Amino acid sequence: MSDSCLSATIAGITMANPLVAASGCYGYGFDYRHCIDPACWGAIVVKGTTLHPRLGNPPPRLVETPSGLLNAIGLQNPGIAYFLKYIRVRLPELGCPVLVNIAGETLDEYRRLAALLNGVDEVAGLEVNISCPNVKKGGISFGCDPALVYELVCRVREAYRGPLIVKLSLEAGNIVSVAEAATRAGADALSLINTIKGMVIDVQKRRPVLGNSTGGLSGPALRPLAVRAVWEVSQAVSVPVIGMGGIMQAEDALQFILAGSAAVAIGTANFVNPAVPKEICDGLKRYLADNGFTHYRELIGLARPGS
Amino acid sequence: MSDSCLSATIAGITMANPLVAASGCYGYGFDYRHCIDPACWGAIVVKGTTLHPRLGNPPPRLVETPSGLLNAIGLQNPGIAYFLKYIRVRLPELGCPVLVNIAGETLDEYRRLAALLNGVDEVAGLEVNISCPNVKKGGISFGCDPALVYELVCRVREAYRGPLIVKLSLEAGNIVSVAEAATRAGADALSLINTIKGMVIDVQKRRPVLGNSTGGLSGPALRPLAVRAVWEVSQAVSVPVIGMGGIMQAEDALQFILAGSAAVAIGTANFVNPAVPKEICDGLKRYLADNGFTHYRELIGLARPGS
Amino acid sequence: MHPNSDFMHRCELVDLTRVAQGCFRLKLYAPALTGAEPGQFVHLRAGSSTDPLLRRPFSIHYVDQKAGEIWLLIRVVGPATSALSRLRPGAELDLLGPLGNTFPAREEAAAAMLVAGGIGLAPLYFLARRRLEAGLAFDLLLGGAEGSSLPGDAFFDCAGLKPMLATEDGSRGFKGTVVDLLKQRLESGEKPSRIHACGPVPMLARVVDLGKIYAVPVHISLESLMACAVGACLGCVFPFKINGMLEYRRVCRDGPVFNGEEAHFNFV
Amino acid sequence: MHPNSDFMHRCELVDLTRVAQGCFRLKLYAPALTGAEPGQFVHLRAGSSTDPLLRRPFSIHYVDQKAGEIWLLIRVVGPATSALSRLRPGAELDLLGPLGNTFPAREEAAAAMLVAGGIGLAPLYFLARRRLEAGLAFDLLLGGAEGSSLPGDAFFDCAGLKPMLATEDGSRGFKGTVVDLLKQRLESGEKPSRIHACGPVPMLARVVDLGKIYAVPVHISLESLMACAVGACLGCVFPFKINGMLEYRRVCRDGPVFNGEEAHFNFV
Ligand SMILES: Cc1cc2nc3c(=O)[nH]c(=O)nc-3n(C[C@H](O)[C@H](O)[C@H](O)COP(=O)(O)OP(=O)(O)OC[C@H]3O[C@@H](n4cnc5c(N)ncnc54)[C@H](O)[C@@H]3O)c2cc1C
Ligand SMILES: Cc1cc2nc3c(=O)[nH]c(=O)nc-3n(C[C@H](O)[C@H](O)[C@H](O)COP(=O)(O)OP(=O)(O)OC[C@H]3O[C@@H](n4cnc5c(N)ncnc54)[C@H](O)[C@@H]3O)c2cc1C
Ligand SMILES: Cc1cc2nc3c(=O)[nH]c(=O)nc-3n(C[C@H](O)[C@H](O)[C@H](O)COP(=O)(O)O)c2cc1C
Ligand SMILES: Cc1cc2nc3c(=O)[nH]c(=O)nc-3n(C[C@H](O)[C@H](O)[C@H](O)COP(=O)(O)O)c2cc1C
Ligand code: FES
Ligand code: FES
Repeated sequence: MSDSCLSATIAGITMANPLVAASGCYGYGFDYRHCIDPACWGAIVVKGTTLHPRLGNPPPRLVETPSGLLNAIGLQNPGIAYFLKYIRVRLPELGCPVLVNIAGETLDEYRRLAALLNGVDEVAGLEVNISCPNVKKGGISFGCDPALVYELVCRVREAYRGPLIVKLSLEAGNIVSVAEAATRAGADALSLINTIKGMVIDVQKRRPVLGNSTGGLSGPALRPLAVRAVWEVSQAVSVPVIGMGGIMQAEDALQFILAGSAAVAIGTANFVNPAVPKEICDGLKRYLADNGFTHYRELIGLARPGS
Repeated sequence: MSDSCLSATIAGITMANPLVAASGCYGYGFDYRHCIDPACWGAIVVKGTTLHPRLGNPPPRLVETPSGLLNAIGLQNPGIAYFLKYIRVRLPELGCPVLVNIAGETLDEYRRLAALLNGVDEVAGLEVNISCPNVKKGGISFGCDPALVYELVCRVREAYRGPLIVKLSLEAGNIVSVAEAATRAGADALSLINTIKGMVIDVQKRRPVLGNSTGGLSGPALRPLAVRAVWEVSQAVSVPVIGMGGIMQAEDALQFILAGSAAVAIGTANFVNPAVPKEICDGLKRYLADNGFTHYRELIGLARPGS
Repeated sequence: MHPNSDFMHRCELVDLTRVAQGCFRLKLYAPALTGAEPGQFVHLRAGSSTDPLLRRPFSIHYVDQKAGEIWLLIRVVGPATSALSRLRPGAELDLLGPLGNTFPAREEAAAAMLVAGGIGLAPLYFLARRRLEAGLAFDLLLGGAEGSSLPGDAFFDCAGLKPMLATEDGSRGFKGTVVDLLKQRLESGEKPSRIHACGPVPMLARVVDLGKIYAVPVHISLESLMACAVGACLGCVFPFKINGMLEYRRVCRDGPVFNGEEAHFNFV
Repeated sequence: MHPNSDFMHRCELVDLTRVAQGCFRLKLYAPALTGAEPGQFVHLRAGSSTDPLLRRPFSIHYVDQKAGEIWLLIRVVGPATSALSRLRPGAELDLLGPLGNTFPAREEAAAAMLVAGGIGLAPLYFLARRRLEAGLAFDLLLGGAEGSSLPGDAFFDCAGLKPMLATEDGSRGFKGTVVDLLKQRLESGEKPSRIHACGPVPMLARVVDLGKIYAVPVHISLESLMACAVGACLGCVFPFKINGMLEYRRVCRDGPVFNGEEAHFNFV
């Protein structure tokens, strides 16, 4: 099948395929270049970026769990000023649209980040992280309250005219209400799910393994929860949903698409298999051909009752 | 080490050890008798019981996920009247305390179930399931609203004078508030976590695998989330916490105990290894001996800062 | 009663042989299990990782009492079966069993008909050999998509079995499905005492339909994803219609062999 | 650039030998990796299950350019290393590499001192053989809890290496830790050009302290749990103090070899 069967437009961003490199798992897009051409992605979302540089959490920052990974990076990043000065100019080398994932500690920080990125040509859009489980202030607390999410997204929307994606957490309990609030406030798309807060205890040392005590769970362990979240949210909102959580292979990506994802993001799987975007594209094409579809778009939400 | 190093008293129930067979995974306690003596448990919680008999959900009811299991049994059970008439009398054969897990569709159903079980000698206590993800009415919806939980537990408390355990879900988002509400209303102990709602899609059939579309995730995939929940809840309340979620071996049980569990429940692991209660008891004793402790009680919450 | 009691076993793999494309026969040294009857199964753990997490059920394919062995016949379809197919003799397997009920009524006037679809052969081979040993008449019908997916003649010859084969591509035996073959036999006036069937659910549904038409009782051995396999979790149920009422029965504990007439196939 | 490009390899396991208790040497046919230098590592996938999920980093233990092989030296500590130890020649391994930086400054007046704790031997053996081949002076110090946990004499002899051993139980060589041995050597007036150390973090901290006291530069090769191993996830960082400021550096990309003086051991 020709490549065009995977072309996608999400929140006004034209992408060669519906695969997105998930924030925090692909650096600024350059680290995997020796393994695979970054242009094979539909889009890349860079590491969570904050107003001021952040040192991040003390190590250990990672611990493996059954079919999952807990991370507590703590949004280590050099800050928006550094990004704009040094990283921005190199982004066009990547050969695909690049989105910036932003995280603030206050509503005003989110607004200022959005304003600083408004009109920046090299950046195709924003992903607003209201759901990072690894920062003390801001982060998760914003993401659980639909009223606060509405207010936050309104402010970002005023400050930023480009494509705006809001990234949701499943921890809210009421993910559908939060999704509706974000959409009402002007989000062009939603991405979900972020990692879920977890903990592993070192029984020999009798304390949590991670330097930050808790971390965010990603990887296949999470996948059934993420598919369910996409299923629920995509039926409640009319904007496109970018699904993610434990996608390792084409079959997993198909689950998300059939559940209602217009695009899928891939994080942890890159650590296991850097060729994953290419393999999934190939797998999607094969599935389309084998099952008589001409474009992946026809599959979106097809597992829903009545489709 | 002698067996007495594992003796426990939870909510006034005297148990030979802190291991509890989790509701829904051990039938009424009799099914595993050919593999292992039920008396090896500290206590057994029987299948969720409702006021009226329930047929349960259409098959398929199970699907395996990475390091996890999704189930959508839908509380199939013969109802409380059958339980009282036919099953109750056989419970003493099991040789350990037996608790009944109750689930209602309305506050009044919970109250009536509690009243019917009040004073029943063969039943050591109640576990109030306010968190089953597999029933349409009641179930999860109760478990997410602290005010409703308070009201529900008050009514059950009035109707039932024996040991009362309330079973929480992580889906609430605000599990700590729900835990506090249950405790204020008179719960003698809390058990957590129940399964979390998830979904798997059959990409060939292009519809959810489970007959009920969604199911509850259990097993090791869940464990880091459950340990974190125990960590948070046990620091917020003063009643004992029964931790569960993906415990497969002694080391996992230790994680829960060090995080703050006074007892641990084991569900899915029985399916993989029916000898699990015995192996975990042995492992706990070995750990106590190797590390110079005399009773497992000394370990409860020991991983917390300042312990 | 204690772990490693009646139902929990660690058995050594004695032999593993490929008998057809993607299909392997395993011989396990398991004297404690040689009392098993046709229809019963074991619940087997393939590896110690949590992925795959659950045990897997496999029919007991044969019991060699003299050698103290039980045999399994396994088709590779996913991670557990593929891990099993890569084992080497000497490996130790952790299994629970014997579990489930058995095919009923071994002695009857007319010949029984044993109808196997694909890997459904596993328990029916055992039943066939038992009937042979007991001198009871039967016919064994076996179907598959292609000839290569079914064991070769030697596999049956050395057991003294003469199955009637049906392949959809016509490469061996009758051209068509095993249900087509069964239908032909019934149409031609044969009147078996009963039919024992094992295979995919759609096949079983069609066999039960034929049984109704020709007034032959049908016993089916069902498959289902299992968690506990001992009746505790209610995860493996199949719908039945008993006196017009829908009822879910546990394949592991109430089955796996059921009265075909009562199975509520339309529901699935 | 495409998958299976510069950094992604599928290599055949040519040989697997047990060289000490719980310690195995693997030889992989991997001509594309024979340009690797001492200190570099590969990121290896052990199996296709999602448990264990992540790849595992292993130092390149030696490069045999003529045979087109790279060697690994692996101590069994958990699921991935135990799965690797059970492989058989002919197995195919999926690896990423060569990754990371290398031990610096191979040519100097005085002898370098290579200090290995346990499996820390893996990269220092490579460095030692390279120095031997280049005619550069060095001493190799190797410590372990017991003699049986260290490879036997033949392992070193056939490479022309003469390590000084230290065992805590005194069963082979010096009785004490390898740090005690190093201390004794420095106290006795030896003045190495520099120290290259690899082993557990507490050992490295003590070696760096000694280096400060005796004014010898120390290079340490650090370990850390890794996810990506290419610098993308920021998961493997170790704290450093640069000009009095705390800074987290990526072991995978900025290391694994670091200037010991800058490592902020007290922080951990
Ligand atoms: C009572 C009972 C007896 C059984 N006896 C046997 C036996 O004797 N020999 C044998 O090989 N199998 C037998 N099975 C089926 C066997 O349990 C499954 O094939 C096995 O669990 C698959 O495990 P897996 O991890 O390899 O594949 P999974 O990942 O569990 O399944 C892989 C894919 O194959 C599908 N699948 C599952 N089972 C089958 C099947 N039977 N045929 C085709 N597709 C399937 C699944 O839906 C899934 O899509 C029996 C099942 C039951 C309930
Ligand atoms: C750059 C680098 C190079 C390395 N080179 C080598 C090498 O050449 N040879 C080698 O054997 N290992 C090496 N390691 C360590 C190796 O990566 C781990 O031993 C391996 O990941 C363990 O995987 P596992 O699944 O077997 O055990 P895990 O389940 O990951 O770990 C099992 C237990 O052992 C602990 N553990 C982990 N690593 C070690 C260790 N090294 N020593 C003692 N306990 C440990 C863990 O904390 C855990 O408690 C290297 C690590 C890094 C970062
Ligand atoms: C190491 C790591 C770092 C992450 N950092 C961020 C981040 O900075 N911002 C963000 O929104 N999500 C972050 N995430 C979450 C991922 O973008 C993604 O939502 C999550 O990992 C689930 O997808 P996966 O299972 O494919 O990894 C991070 C995840 C990992 C594993
Ligand atoms: C098949 C199955 C049925 C269950 N039924 C119930 C139930 O009826 N009532 C209840 O409170 N919890 C039920 N649970 C949840 C378990 O009691 C337990 O909370 C959960 O499975 C997590 O523990 P585990 O990972 O050890 O299984 C069920 C779980 C499984 C797997
Ligand atoms: S598998 Fe648990 S009841 Fe049948
Ligand atoms: S392991 Fe990802 S940055 Fe080092």
